[in-house]
Amino acid sequence: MDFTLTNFIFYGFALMTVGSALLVVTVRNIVHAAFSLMVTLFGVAGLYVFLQADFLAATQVIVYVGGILVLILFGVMMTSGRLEMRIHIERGQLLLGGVVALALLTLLLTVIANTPAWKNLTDDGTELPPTTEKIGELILNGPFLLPFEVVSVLLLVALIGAALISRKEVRD
Amino acid sequence: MTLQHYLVISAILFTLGIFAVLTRPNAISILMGIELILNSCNLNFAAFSRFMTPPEDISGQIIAIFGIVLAAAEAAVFLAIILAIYREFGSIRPDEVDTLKG
Amino acid sequence: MVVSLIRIILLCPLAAFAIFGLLGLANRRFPRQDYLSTAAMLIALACSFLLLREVVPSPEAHTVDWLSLGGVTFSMGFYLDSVTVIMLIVVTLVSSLVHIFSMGYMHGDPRYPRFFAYLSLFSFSMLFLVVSDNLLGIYIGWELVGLCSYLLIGFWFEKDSAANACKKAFLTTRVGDVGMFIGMMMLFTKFQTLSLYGEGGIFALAASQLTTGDMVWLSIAGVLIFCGAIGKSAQMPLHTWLPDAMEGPTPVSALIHAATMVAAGVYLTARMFPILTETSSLVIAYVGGITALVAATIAIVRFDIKRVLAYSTISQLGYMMLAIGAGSYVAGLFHLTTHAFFKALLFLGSGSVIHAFHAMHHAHDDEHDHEHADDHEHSDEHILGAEIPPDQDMRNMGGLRHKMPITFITMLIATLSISGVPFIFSGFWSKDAILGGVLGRAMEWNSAHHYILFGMALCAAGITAFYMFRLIFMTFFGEPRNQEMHDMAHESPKSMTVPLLILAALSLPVVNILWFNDTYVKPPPQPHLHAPQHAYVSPDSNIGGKGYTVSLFGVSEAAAAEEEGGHGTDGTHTDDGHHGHGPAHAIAMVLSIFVAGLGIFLSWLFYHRRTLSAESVATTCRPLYNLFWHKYYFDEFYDGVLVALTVWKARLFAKFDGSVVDGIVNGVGFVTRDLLAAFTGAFDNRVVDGIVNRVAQVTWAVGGRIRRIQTGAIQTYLFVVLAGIVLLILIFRAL
Amino acid sequence: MLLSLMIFIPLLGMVVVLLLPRESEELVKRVTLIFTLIPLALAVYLFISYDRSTAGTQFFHGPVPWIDAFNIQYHVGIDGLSVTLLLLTALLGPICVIASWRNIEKGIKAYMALFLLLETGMLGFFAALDLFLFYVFFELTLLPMYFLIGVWGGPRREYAAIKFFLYTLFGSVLMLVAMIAVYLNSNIVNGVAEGARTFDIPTLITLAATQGHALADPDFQVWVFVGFFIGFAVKVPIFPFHTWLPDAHVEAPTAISVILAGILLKMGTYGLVRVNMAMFPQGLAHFTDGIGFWGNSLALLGFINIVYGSFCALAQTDFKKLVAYSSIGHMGFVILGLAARNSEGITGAILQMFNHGVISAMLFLLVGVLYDRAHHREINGFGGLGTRMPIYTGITTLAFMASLGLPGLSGFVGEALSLLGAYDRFKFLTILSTIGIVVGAAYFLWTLQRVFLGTLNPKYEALPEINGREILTLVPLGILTIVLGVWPNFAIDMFRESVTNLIDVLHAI
Repeated sequence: MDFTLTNFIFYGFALMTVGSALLVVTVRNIVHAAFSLMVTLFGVAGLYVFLQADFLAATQVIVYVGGILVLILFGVMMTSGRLEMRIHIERGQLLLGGVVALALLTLLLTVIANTPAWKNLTDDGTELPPTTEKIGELILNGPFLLPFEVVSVLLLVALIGAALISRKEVRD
Repeated sequence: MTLQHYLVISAILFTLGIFAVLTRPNAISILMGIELILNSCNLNFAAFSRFMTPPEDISGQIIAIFGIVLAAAEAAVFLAIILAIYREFGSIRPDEVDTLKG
Repeated sequence: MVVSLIRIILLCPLAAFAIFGLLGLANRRFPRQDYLSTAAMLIALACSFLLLREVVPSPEAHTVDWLSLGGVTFSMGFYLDSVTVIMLIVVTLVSSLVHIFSMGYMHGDPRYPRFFAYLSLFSFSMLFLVVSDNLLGIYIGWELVGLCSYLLIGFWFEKDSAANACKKAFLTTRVGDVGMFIGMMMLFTKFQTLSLYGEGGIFALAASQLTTGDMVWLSIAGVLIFCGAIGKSAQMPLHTWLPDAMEGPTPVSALIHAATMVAAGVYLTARMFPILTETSSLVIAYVGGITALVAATIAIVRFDIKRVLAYSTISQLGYMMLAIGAGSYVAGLFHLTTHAFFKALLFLGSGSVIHAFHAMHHAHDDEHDHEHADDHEHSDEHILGAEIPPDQDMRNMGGLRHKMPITFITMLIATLSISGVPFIFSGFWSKDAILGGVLGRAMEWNSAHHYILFGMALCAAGITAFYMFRLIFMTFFGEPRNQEMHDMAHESPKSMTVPLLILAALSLPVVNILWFNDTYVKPPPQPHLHAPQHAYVSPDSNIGGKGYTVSLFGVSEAAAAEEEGGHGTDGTHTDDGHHGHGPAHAIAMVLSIFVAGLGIFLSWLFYHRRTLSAESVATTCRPLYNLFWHKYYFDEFYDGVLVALTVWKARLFAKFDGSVVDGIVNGVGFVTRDLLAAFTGAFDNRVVDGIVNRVAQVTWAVGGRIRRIQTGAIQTYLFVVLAGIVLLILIFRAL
Repeated sequence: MLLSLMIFIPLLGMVVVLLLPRESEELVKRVTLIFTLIPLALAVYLFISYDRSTAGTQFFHGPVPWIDAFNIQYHVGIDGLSVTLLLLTALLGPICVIASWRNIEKGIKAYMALFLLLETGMLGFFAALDLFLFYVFFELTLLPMYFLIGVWGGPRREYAAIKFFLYTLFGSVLMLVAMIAVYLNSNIVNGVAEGARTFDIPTLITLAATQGHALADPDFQVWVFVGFFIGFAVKVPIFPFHTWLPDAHVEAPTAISVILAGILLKMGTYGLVRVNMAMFPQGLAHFTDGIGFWGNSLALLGFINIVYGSFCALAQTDFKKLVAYSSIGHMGFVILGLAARNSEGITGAILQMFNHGVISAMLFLLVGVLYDRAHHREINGFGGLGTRMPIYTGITTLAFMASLGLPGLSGFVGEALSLLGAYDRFKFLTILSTIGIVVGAAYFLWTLQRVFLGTLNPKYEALPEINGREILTLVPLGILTIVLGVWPNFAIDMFRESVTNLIDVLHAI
C-alpha cells in the first residue's frame, strides 16, 4: 500500500466517518451525538467525491447537513424541555446489542471478503465529467422520470403527514 | 482504493447504526442510527456504481439521491411521530412506550 | 244480423251497468242512471222484436271458442229458436216495464241509481242465460242472475231481515247449482262437450251414442241438472228462499222473483227436454206437482200480500215443472209466458198498494221504522212469518178499490187470469193446456202416476183461485180495517200505473197469439223417453195431435228396443196441444173451470160475504192450520238442523285444526324443544361443552404465558428480528 | 339474458336501497317501486313476446357452469306455466310496495331491501331450469320472509315466523334429500354409471322417461316423489302441513300476506307440476291411478283441503284468518285438478293457481285496508259498513264473488275445469268436493253480511272510505279477475302447449 496523497486523504475521510459514527453511538450527550453525526455525514460526502460522484456529495451536504441534521437538532430541543440530554444505557441491553451488532459485522465482513466478484476492483482514477448535467438528463428526460415523480409525491405526502401528525390538537 | 474499502466502511457504518438502534434509549438517537444505516446504503450504491458498471452509467448515484430524499421524508415523519409520542406519553424513551405489551 | 242483434241486446244493459261501475270506482254518481238503464232495456226490447222475424225452422248455434284446451274446446255462443225469441221478448218486456215502474216506486231512495244499475246487470245476465247455446253459458248466466238476485234482495241491506234473506237466497240456490254442476260434469265426462246443439252437441250425441244401459245414468244426470232448476225456481225442497226474497224492493220481486229469474229453472228444464228419460221426467213432474200443491196451501194462510204472491209464484212454477215433466213442453212454456205477465202485474200491483201505504208510513213514523230494524237482531220471528211490515199486511187493508181504481182493475184482471177464469184470460188457456196435457199423458200411457199428478194440479188450481181471490177481497173490498192508513192511501203516479195497464193488456190471450200457432213452437224430440210397456197406444189416439212420429231413434236404439220385447213402444213423443183436441182436453177444461169456480166461490163466502168464518175453520183444523202457518216447518228444519249442523261442523273442524293438528305440530315442537332439547342440552352442557371449555382453558393458560414475550418495546422486537436474521444466515451457511 | 336481467334487477335494487340514507324514506320507497316496476315491464314484454305455439322453454340464459364440481349450472328459461306465474309475481311486486307505502312504521329501508331480495328469489324460482338453482331460489325466499314476518308482523310475529321457517325447512330438507338422490342416480343406466351426473331439469325429465335408466325405475320414482311432494306440500299447503299458514298470514303485514298467498303458495304447486309431475310420472301415477288407497291419495288430499279448509274458514271470526283458510280450500282445487292428470284438470289447476294468486291478493289487500282503519279484524265487530264505504264494499263484493267461484269472474274457470277434469277419474271424491263450493259461498256471504250489511255499527260512523292509493293497488287485480273470467283463453293460450306436452309425458308411461 503506497501512501500517496490521495490515499492519505481517503483514509482520513474513512477514519473521520467511522470514528465520528462511533462517537454518535457512544457519546452520552445527545447534542454531542448530533454534532458527531454531522461529521460522519461530511465524511461520507467526502467519500462520494472519491467515487467521482460530485453531485451526490453536494446533495449529501445540503440535504443531510443542512436539512436533516437541523431537523434532528430541532427534535432534540423540542423533546428535551428539561435539557436532560444525558443518555442512560442499560448494561444488559448494551451487551445484547453489541453481540448482535458484532455478529452482523462479522457476517458482513465475511461476505465482503469472500465474494469473488468484488475482489481486486481498483479505482482506475479516471476523471469523469461533472455528473450534474447527466443526472438532470436521466431524471427529467430519461428512465428515472417516473420514480422521480413518485418520489416527489411521496415527499409531499410525508410533509403533509408530518405536519398533520405533529400539530397540536386544536379540538381539545 | 478498491471496492472492498468502501464496502468495509459501509459495513462498519451499518453495524454502528444497528447498534444505535438497538441500544440507544432515546428515539432521536435511534433516528440518528437509522441515518447511519441509510448513509451506509447510499455509500454502497455509489461504490457499486463506480466499480461494477461502465463509467458513464451513473444509475447507482441516482438511486442514492433518491435514497437521500427518502431519508429526508422519513426523518420528517419520524420526528413528527416523536413529537406526537412525546405529547402523548411525556417521554420519548422507546421502552416506556409499550402500550402494545401483551 | 241475428248475431249482431243478440249482441246489441246483451251489450246495452251491460254497458249501462259498466258505466255505473266505472263511475262508482271514481266515486262519482251518474244522476240519470234510470234513464240510461231504461233506454238500454228499450233498445233490447226493440231488438228482440226484430229477432222475431229471424227465427228459422232449424236454427244453428253461433259460437266462438271460449276456452280451448289441448283436446277439448268449450265454446260460447247463441242459439236462436222460437222459444229463445219468446223468452227474450218476455224478459225485455217485463224488464222494461219494471224499469219504468221503478222510476216511480224507488223515487227518492238514497241508492236510486244503484238500483237501476243492478237491474241492468240482471237483465244482461238473464238475457245471456236465455240465448246461450251450451250448458256452460247457461250456468254462467244462471249464477250471474243469482248474484243480481242477491244484490237486489239485499238492496235495503240495513235491514237485518233483508241481509239474511239475500244470503239465504244465494246459498239455497247454490245448493241446487252444485247439483246442476255435478250433472254437467257427468255429461261432460261422457260427451266431452257442454254444447247442446249441432252435430257435436250433447243432444245429438245422446241420441246417437247412448244405449238402454245408459238410461239410469242419463236419468241421474237429468235429475241433477234439474237440481239447478229446483234451486232457482224455488221448487221443493229448496223453495224457502223465495218468500224471504220478498225483502227486496217490490219491482225486483216482480222482475226477478216472479217473471224471469225463477222461470229460468223452467226454461232450463225445457232446454234439457231432449235428454229427459222416463224416470227423470217423472221426478220432475212430481217435484213440480208437490210444490204446486204445498205452496198453494201455505199461501192460503199468509197475511203479507207479497208472501201470498211469493207462494203463488212457487206454486205456479211447480205447475210449469209438472207440465214439462209430463211431456207438455209447449204448455209449460206457454204458462211460463202468461205467468210472467200476470204475476209481474200482480207484484207491481201489490207494489202500487205498498207504495200508497209506504209513503204514509214514511211520513208518519220514520224514526220508529229505524228502531224497528235495529231491534230485530234475531230473526226467529221473521222466519215464522209473524213479523209483517205494516204496509204489506193485508189485515191493514181493505176497501182500496175506490182509492186506487187502476191498481184494482189491473190486479183483478191478473187474478182472474191466474185463477183460470175461462176464455178471455190467458191464464186459463195455459193452465188448461197443462191440465189437458197431463191428463192426456195419463190416459195415453194409462199411467197411475200421471193421474195422481193430474189430481194434484187440479187441487192446486182450485186452491190458487181461492187464495188469489182472498187477496183481492181482503185488499180491495170490504171496509177499511185501518182507517188511518186508508186515509193516506192514494193512486200511484203515472210511471207506475202505465206499466200496470200494459201488463193487464198482456194478460189477454190475444197478445199471446204465437202460442196458438201450432208450428211456431215445436217440442223437441225425446229419444230416451219410452212409454211404459203397459201403455195403451193406438195409432189415432195421439192425443194432442202433432206428436212426433218418431224414427229419431238411432238404429241401435231401435234394435235394442226390439230385442227387449219386440213390441212397438215406438215412443209416442206426444205433446199436448192446446186446442183441446181429443177427450183429455175437454175433460180437463171442464174440470178446471169447475175447480176455479169453486175456489172463487168459497173465497167469496169466506172473505166477502163472511158467511163462513176463516177463524173458526182454522180453529177446527188447528193442526193443519199450524202446518200451513209454519210452512211445513221447512225453515225450522233448515235453520235448526242443517245450518246448525254445518256451523257446528265448521266449529268442530276449526277446533280440530287448532287443537289437534296444530296441537300435534306444537306437540312435536314441545317434544323437540323441551324433552329432546333438554336432554341434548344437558349432554351438550356437560360433555360437549365441557371438552370445548377445557380446550379453551388450556389455550388461555398457554396464552397467558406466551404473551409475556410481547414486551411492547420496539427495540426488543428489532433485536429478535436481527438475531433471527443472523442466525438464519448462519444456519444456511452451515448447510 | 333478458330473463336473468329480470331476476337480478330487484337484487340490484336491494343494493341501491341499502346504499341510500336511512332518513330519506320517501326516496327509499320510490326507488323500490322503480326496481319492482322494471321487472314488471320485462315480464309484460316476455308475456307478449312469448311464442304461444310451442311447448318448449324460451328465453334461455345458460347453461353457464356455476359449481363445476357437481355439474351445477346457472340455467334459466320459461315455458307457458312459468311465464304466467312470473307475470303474477312481477305484478304483485309493485302492488305490494304501494300497499306498504304508509303502514310500515319502522325500518322501511330494511323492509324494502328484504322485499326486493324476496322478489329476486321468487322470480328466480319460477325461471330456474337447474334443480340445484331451483332449490337455492326456493330457500332464498325463506330468509327474507322470515324477517319480514318476524320483524314487521303482529303481536305473535315471532311464533309465526319461526313456525313458518321450521315448517318450510322441514319440507325442504326432505326435498334436498330427494334431490340428492336424483342427482346421484342421474348417470346410472341399467345399473352402470355412465357419464357425468347432472342437475339440469330438462335433461332429467328426458332421462326419467328413458327405458332402463335409474331415474325411470318406478319404485325409485315413488320414493323421490314423496320426498319432493312433502317439500312442496308444506308450501302449498296441503293438509296436515297447513297450520303455519293461518298463523303466518294473521301475523304478517298486509303486503307480505299478499306475497305469501299470491306467490309463495304457488311455489308449492309450481314445484309439483315442474318436478313431481314432469319428472316422476310413474311416481305420480302411483298416487293418482285410482286404485286402492294410495291410488286415490292425492285426490283425497285435494278433497280434504277443499272441505276442511272451507269448514275451518266458516268457523273463523278473524277476517284475515278466514281468508287464510279459504286459501287452503282453494289450493285444494289445484291439487284435485293436478291429480286428474288430464288437460282439463291440469289447465284448471294452473288457472286456479294464477287466479287464486290474483284473488287472494285482492282479499288480503282488502283486509289490510279495513285493518288500517279500524285496527282490528274481528268480523263480528263490524256491521253495516256498506253504507259508509260503498266503493270498498263494491270491490270487496267483487273479490268475494270471484273467490267463491262466480262465473264470469276468474275464480270460476279454474275451479270448474279442475272439477271437470277430476270427475273423469275420481267421481266420488269430486262430488264430495263440491260441498266446498257451497260452504265457500256460505262463509263469504256470511262475512259479507256481518261486515257490510245490516245497520251501521255506530263505532264506525266516521270510518274513511278507501283512498286512491288503495284503489290503485286493487284495480289491476280486479281487471285481471274480470278479464280472465270473461276470456280465459287469454291465459290459457300461454300454457296450452306446455300442458299438452306435460300430458304426453304423463301418458307415455
